[in-house]
Order: sequence, then structure tokens, then C-alpha cells
Amino acid sequence: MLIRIQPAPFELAALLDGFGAGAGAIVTFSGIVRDDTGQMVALELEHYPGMTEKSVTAIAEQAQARWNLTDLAVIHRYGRLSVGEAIMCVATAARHRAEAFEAAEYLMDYLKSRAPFWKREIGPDGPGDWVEAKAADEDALNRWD
Amino acid sequence: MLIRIQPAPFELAALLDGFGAGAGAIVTFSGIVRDDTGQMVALELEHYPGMTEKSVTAIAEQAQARWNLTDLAVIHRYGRLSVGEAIMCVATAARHRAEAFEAAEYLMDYLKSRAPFWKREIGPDGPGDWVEAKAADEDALNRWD
Amino acid sequence: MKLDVLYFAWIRERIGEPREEIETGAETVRDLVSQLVARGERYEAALSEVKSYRVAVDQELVDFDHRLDHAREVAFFPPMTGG
Amino acid sequence: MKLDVLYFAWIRERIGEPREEIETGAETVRDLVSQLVARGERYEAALSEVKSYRVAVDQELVDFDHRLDHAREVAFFPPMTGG
Repeated sequence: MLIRIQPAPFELAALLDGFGAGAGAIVTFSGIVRDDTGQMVALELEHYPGMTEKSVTAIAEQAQARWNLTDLAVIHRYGRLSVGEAIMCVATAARHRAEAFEAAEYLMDYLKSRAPFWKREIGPDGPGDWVEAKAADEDALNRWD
Repeated sequence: MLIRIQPAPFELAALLDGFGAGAGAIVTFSGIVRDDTGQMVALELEHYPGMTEKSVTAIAEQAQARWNLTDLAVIHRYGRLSVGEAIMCVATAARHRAEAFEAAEYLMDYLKSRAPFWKREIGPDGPGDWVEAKAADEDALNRWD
Repeated sequence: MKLDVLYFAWIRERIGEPREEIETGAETVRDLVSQLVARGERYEAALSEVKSYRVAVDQELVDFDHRLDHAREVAFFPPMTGG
Repeated sequence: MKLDVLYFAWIRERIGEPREEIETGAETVRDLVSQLVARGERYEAALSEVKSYRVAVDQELVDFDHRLDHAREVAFFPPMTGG
């Protein structure tokens, strides 16, 4: 299991090198800074040092307890990220595809609403609005009950 | 949209270079040759030249019609593949994670049971059993009706 | 009518060749299967259990009632195991 | 009891600082919130609407009835937007 909370960019390829030996299925998810309005130049991600790594690790351990994974990785960045840059990624490895897909979706649902990160849009004139949490993201957690 | 049916190995990293511009979410799935019995040295993948590319393209087009994808790729190999080698991969890019995940799972479910590939296990003494299709894989298609 | 008939995986192995040209008056896939099975043991071993395999006509999956009116290529193969 | 109180995102902005040490006799998170809101406008703007934010005690998410008996660090922040 690899958990990294870092400001630096990462390479998915480097993460996957040697990842999940013995697995039949590897799923990755990458979250990318998206400009929906044409007015955004970056995202600023604030986080809660100390709690962040702890809560991401707890989420990853829940996924490992629930599915039979041969490997699991989470990288989540913070700080200022330009449009088009990768914010984070998860990777899951399992014998069969259903396990790898479900575990990756579970990780994403929990990271989205339970890991202490807050996004703010940065426009051409500086900091703009904080991104609001969506009811749909909170609801997505219910499917895992 | 990129569709490749080939015997040669591929690099997921190369596939993802420039993939899905404008997307907020990229999902990849890789299928790896797995040795469950400790007796397998390779898989031999037979396919139906002519029909293969056609049916994979049709499956990809169905996914594009169903979800709002900014990009989509499928690479599927055939021929002899050693344990640990990647058999195939799909990649999907969308604005939101639910679309990217669903489209990737849809592609996998259809590629598994509707693309004309047949796997046979190769043991230390040569060709062994043909891999049998699983009822669960056929059933998995029902969720998309 | 002349048809290219293709066999894959264990169906190919049981019949002993990957393809052959067949002269047939079969109206449907089912008729063609009956004609092939009547050819003898190898074909019977490969094609008599219709639930164990699939059929494509001109590279599209079809069912056994599919008509062969303008068909050029018929393929028989086990359920797919891609991915 | 002395508590480290941390603020994040728009809560930090409204209060005007990221953390402070607070001397309190609050038994629960709810008591602490009342005490903070009573400090004036900035705190009221940040913390009076309890449905708009979350609380962690010693880096674990808790609800407003959570007791502060052995607490050392309390954090207030908006619903998370990670991923």
C-alpha cells in the first residue's frame, strides 16, 4: 500500500511500475484540474496536515478490508495546481475486475467527501470561490453501507 | 477514439500521453495474465481477424453514445502472452468520475463477452485448456439494459 | 450458394481446419448447422450442442434463426473470453 | 482546559487566522461552538450555521455532541472537496 500526500506532480507510469504483482486486473483513476467556466487558471487545494494522511490511510485500509486487493495506491496533491494538471490518482489491483473497479470507486467516493481537502478556484485576477461540496457526492457514500 | 488490436506489447503511459484533454476524470483498466494454478506459463489468445476490430469499434461507439466522454481508447492484444504481461487496456476520459468509471466498466463487460477473443492456457508441457466463459460475465451485461 | 465457413478455438480443433468453402442451400444458420453435423463425427463433436457455441454471419453475432440470404461468411466459435 | 483550535478554507478566512489556543470549560463541541460564536462577528459569520461545516476532534470527524474530555485539537472546516 502506498499513500502519498504531496504538493509535487507525480507520474502515473512510475506509480504503476511493479504495481500489483500477481493481479489480473488493475484500475486507475486520475482526477485532473478542469476549467468549466473558461475563467479558471488554477485550483488551490488546502488540506489539514496531520489529519490528511491519517484519514486517507484509514480510507485505504477500509478498502483493503472490504476487497481482496493485491495492491493499492493513493497519491493526492495539495497547493496550487494549473488547469490540466493531475490532482490525484488511485490505483487498485485485484484478481478480478469487479473487485478492482469497486475498490477504486469506493476510494474515490470517500476521498471526495471524507479526506480533509478544500478546493478553491483561482481566476486570472486571483483567488475566487471555494468549490462547494455536492449533495450527489455525499449521497454516493450511501451505496457502500 | 483509439482502437488497436495487436500482438505487440503496449505502454499505458504512452497511451495516456495527451489523452482526454479537457477531462476531469480519467479511468484506466488493465487486464494482466494471471497464473491461478502455478502451472501456467502463458496465455494464447486467438481472435477473429476482421470481426475483432469491427466489434471492438462497435462496443466503443456504444459507450460514446451512452456517456459524454472526452476520449476513449482500447488496446487488445492477441497471440502468446506470458504470465504478468498486459493483455489489454481501456481508458476513458470524462468531465466527472461517474461517467468515466461507468464507461470503463461497460467497455470491459462487453469486451469480455462480445469481442471475438478466445483464451487458452499454456502450461510447461504446451497448450492446455481453453478458458471457459463464465456465467457471471454474461450476467454482468444485464446491468446495462 | 457458396459460403466461407470459419471455425475458432476448440471448434476449429475438433473440425480440424480453420476455414472451408461450403456449397449449401441452407436458408438459416440452423439449416447450415444440420448440414454440417450430417458430415460426420468431427462436425458432430464440434457443432451438435448448439448451446455451447456462438455464430456470426458476415462478422455480426446472430442467432440460429438468422437467414443466410446474402451471407458470404459464417463463423462458429465458443463464447468469447476477451478482456 | 487548553485547546488548539484550527480553522480551514472559508472558515479560516472569516475568522481571520488559521489556529489559536483557547482556554475553555466546554464539555462538548456544541458548547465550544457557543463559546466561540459569543466572541463576536467574525466567529458568528464563520460558525453560527452548524449545518454548513464539519468538526474534527484530534483529527477524527465527530458530531456536535462529541465530548471534549481529553481533547487537545479541535478543527472546524467546510464539507470536504477532495478527489
